[in-house]
Amino acid sequence: MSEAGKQHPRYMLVFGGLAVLTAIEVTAAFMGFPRSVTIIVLLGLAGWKALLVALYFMHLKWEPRALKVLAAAPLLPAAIMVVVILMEYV
Amino acid sequence: MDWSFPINASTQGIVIDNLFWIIFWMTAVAFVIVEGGVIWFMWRYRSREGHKATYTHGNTTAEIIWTAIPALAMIFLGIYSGAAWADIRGLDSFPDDALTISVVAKQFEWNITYPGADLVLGNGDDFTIRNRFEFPMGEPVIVRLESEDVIHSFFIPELRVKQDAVPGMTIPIWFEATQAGEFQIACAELCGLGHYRMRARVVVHDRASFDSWYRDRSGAVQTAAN
Amino acid sequence: MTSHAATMERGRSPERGLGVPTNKLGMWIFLTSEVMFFTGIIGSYIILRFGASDSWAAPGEVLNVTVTAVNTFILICSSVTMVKAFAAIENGDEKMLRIWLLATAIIGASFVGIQLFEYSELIHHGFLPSSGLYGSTFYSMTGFHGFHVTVGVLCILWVTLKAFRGGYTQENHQGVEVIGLYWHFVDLVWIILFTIVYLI
Amino acid sequence: MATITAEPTGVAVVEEEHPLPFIRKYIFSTDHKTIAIQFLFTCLFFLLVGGLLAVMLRYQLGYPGKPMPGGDLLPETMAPGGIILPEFYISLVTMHGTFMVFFAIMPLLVGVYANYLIPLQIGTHDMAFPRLNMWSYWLFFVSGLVMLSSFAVEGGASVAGWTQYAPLSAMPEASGVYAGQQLWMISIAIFGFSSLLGSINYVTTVINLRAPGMTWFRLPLATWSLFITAILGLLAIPVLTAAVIMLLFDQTIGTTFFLPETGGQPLLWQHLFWFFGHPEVYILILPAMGFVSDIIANGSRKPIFGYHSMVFALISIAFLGFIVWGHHMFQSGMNPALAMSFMISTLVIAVPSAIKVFNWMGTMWRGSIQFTPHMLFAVGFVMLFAIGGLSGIFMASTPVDIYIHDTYFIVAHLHYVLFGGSLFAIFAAIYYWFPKMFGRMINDTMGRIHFALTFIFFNLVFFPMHGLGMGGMMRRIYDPSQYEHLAGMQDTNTLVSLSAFALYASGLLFFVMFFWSLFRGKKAPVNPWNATTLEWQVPSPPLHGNWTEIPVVYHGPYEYSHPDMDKDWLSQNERPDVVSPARH
Ligand code: HEA
Ligand code: HEA
Ligand code: CUA
Ligand SMILES: [Cu+2]
Repeated sequence: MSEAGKQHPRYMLVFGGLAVLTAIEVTAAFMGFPRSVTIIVLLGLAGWKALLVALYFMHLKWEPRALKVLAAAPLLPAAIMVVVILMEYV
Repeated sequence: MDWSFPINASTQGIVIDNLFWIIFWMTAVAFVIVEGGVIWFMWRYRSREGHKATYTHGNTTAEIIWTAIPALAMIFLGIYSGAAWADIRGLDSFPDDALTISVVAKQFEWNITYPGADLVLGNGDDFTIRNRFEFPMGEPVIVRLESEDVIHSFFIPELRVKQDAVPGMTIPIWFEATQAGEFQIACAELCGLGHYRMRARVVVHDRASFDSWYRDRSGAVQTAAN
Repeated sequence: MTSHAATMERGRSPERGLGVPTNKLGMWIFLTSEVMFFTGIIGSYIILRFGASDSWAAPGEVLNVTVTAVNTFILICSSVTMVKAFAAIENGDEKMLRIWLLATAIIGASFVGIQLFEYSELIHHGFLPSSGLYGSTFYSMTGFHGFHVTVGVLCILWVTLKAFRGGYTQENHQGVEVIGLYWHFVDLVWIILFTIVYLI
Repeated sequence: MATITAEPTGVAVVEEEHPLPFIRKYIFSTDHKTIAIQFLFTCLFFLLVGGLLAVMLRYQLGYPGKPMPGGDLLPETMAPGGIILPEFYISLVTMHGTFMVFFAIMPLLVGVYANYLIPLQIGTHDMAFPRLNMWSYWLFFVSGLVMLSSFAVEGGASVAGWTQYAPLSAMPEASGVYAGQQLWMISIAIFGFSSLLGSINYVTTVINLRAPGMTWFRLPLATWSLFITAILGLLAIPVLTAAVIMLLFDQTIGTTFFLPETGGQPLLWQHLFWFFGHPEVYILILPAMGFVSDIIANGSRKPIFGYHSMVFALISIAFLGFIVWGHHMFQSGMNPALAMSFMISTLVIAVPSAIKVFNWMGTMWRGSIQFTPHMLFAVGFVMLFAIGGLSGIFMASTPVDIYIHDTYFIVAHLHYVLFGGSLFAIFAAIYYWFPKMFGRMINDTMGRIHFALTFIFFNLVFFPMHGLGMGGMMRRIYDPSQYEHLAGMQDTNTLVSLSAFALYASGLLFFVMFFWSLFRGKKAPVNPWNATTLEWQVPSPPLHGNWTEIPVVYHGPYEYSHPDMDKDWLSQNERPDVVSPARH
């Protein structure tokens, strides 16, 4: 990672992407779509943004596979916790 | 010293006790194998002069066997218990036209509300008795549990009934007594310093004596209302 | 910590472990734990909201979305400056490292400032942590996030100080990378929070 | 043939031997061994405290309403005239559970032995982050003090049970305890942070700092289990921290997460607590299983039976631990359909547990078993954990749990797994690693006596509790004589109490023996038990930095009684050209 003149990812491009996605989100929230559509669209966009940050800013894209797995691992128990508790309501 | 269940006086109690003893015998086998095995090995393979342990890293067949047998036992138990649970607590296990009684717990008492003469809760002719719960045997009874303050638990040992009463929720349970008699409601969930004495009288009547008791009570309410 | 761990690092062949430097690995492991912490809080919000009997205030009804959208943008900017700082030191540019770090700290601090301003407005309008589930969850989620940002700003200031003393070089700049990971994670959490708290 | 043939290429310790000032060496030390020993003494102290609370609560149950000998030393608000008050009784139960789980057993397993063993067993100088490690201890110490101090505040200590069910825990007006409740939460939040720092250290260290040749499948099971435990801690404890803070907010700044009047949900607390709580109980048992694996292999002079399946069993128990929490909530008003799925997942855990138990037995089979105290405690662990685990099956079955939930059957279960399981393993570990930690031996005969007394009285205390539970005796009740169905049980309760006093006395015997050995014990050799793992290759006690040269590992961890060798053990770093073991 430390050779001189290393090629860096196009951070500004990612930045632009994040800004645009945020703008889309704010607009979409008030477009008056059906609620379920709004929720799915917004969650999708937020997930996309989160992924951009993780992959590019946190360099996960260039990390060894094991670290990717490690970083993603807590999502499983996290999802289990929320989804299972939500099943109280079905 | 009294190390067993109190008498059983409900239909679900039969299922529960049965299941308990099934598990008892299953685990008893495992118990004997483990405890007996360990003690036997301790004796049989105690270190002795000029004797060396066998060098082995394991045995796949043996491991498969002792993985598979407990797995099968657990599958059996899961299916059996699941069915019993569905019969006791499943949503469609509730009888349609059972006597429905409301039980409201609060620190440290049980308030039992009966539906009055029209047998419908919430119609003005309900009457409430503190710390006394009477109902007929031989037919299912539905209890709607609520709590006013903290969590309590509605426990009648002889009927094998236990359900927490949670503030903010109404939790229905049903049961059917098979024996008349006097029992106690015990609070089984820590609810404060009076938790240990939060008890109430339970009277299970036969049909006739319940009817007359109930008529007296709801009659009294009606007279009072008029 | 850095120097001590670096001593231990020597003589290690890369095939052991994940091939990731110890400090960085430690930070990632810490972050997995943070994921669960935030899941505890955000998950509670989701569950409470799902189970709430009366309807939740619509987006924009109580909270000011415009200000927060700007604030979101600000936080994203600070992530960019952070990553720029890292890129700078990877190329051996210590001067730009300092500038970008300082920028990150300042932008991060202004995020906290705006959030505090938002709080004071809300409190002024009578919207408090004790204002039902909405108040409870709102203040807990954003409060804990704000706390994390504040800690982040302090750490970045510390790293900046070290940078001004020439503490980082092209060969050795794990500190910048590690604090950067934390900072981006906090940004990531905000991205989620902004969407589910303000927009949904 | 061994797979590694490389020359030893360790690093020399880069340690300028200038003496550290006292305060850096013994108090704010960053040496993992010193920290482990600090944890050890602190935790044993909390164990004594937790035990004393148990003795007091057992007095009330054994002799309801009678003045407790020495009870008049307690303030009026706890026990006027020596008679324990109901509210003090619940405090005793709560704090007994809290101290035992959070401040005795868990840090004994993790704080002490993860710290002590990991760097030694994987062959490195210290933890990855020694400074964080020091912080972990001191935060633990502070949280313990905060918890202890709650006895002294007005209103007394927490009364909501170690599970702190809301809304009782969130409503001082219902519990009568204000400051005590808040201190409980503050203490646990600090505790959570402390154990987070520890876990980060353990996980990073095991992943990155293993010695050359120390592949994943050459790790001793003790280290494996501590590693898995640390991962559990990493993922489960933050949820408790979050929940505890929300509960604290409910009391202090007026939020209503768990208060139903404004839509909060009491059951949410239970879900969050048990989402942490069940992984927590595996945090309390997995390291115990690891120690016992090391010790049984050593005491039987045999390689562990089925090393790989032992590892996979650990991993699957840990994973399953995250999807069974609902079994504590079968009667809580949870959706009955959800209860059904929790029952299934709970039953599944019996399978990997069975693998472990039978593999320990397989290890003893055709071994050459030594009756050292640590081996006795390890075997005692297997016997008692099996009982506790089997009683778990009763409760896992939802219909049976209707009856036995919140009765002494549960209390019996939890003590069989926590005392018979975890604490027996801790005793085994103390006996086994004492020579290494302190450079002194414990007298074997004394150890055997301690084992015999503990084993007998333990069973006398806790086995009858199954009967009490079947009889319907509820938990956390101050005076069982209030109930008709419990009237016949006073004899049993008295027997249990008397045995509990004797059990505590056996603990005190251990206390005496421990300190006696610390100062008067025989000097310990480097490897008193002829063990194979790396920690036995350094002096007893090891020097600062552990190794002058990082060892190179050639074998699996349990090469005992190899047929081609005269001595019956082959240490992990012995050169392969000396002998050629068949596998690993
Ligand atoms: C070290 C701690 C520990 C461990 C390891 C366990 C292990 C298990 N526990 Fe336990 N449990 C507690 C600590 C622990 N528990 C505590 C503290 C509580 C009370 C909390 C409170 O409310 O205060 C509790 C409560 C508790 C409950 C809730 C009861 C209630 O409140 O109503 C349940 C219900 O399912 C349960 C189940 C189990 C099961 C199925 C296992 C399994 O993992 C056990 C598996 C092991 C075996 C099965 C034995 C070995 C196997 C064999 C010998 C093979 C043959 C076996 C068969 C064929 C069956 N436990
Ligand atoms: C690991 C955990 C652990 C341990 C070891 C114990 C040990 C004991 N426990 Fe307890 N217990 C719990 C965990 C534990 N317990 C939990 C979690 C609960 C539930 C709490 C709740 O409901 O909220 C509980 C509840 C509980 C109850 C139920 C109370 C009620 O519901 O009303 C009872 C009643 O008899 C009891 C009794 C005892 C007794 C007599 C001991 C005895 O075995 C104690 C014997 C004493 C010792 C083991 C200490 C000896 C000291 C040393 C060895 C130290 C040596 C020191 C040096 C060398 C420096 N415990
Ligand atoms: Cu009501 Cu306990
Ligand atoms: Cu559990």
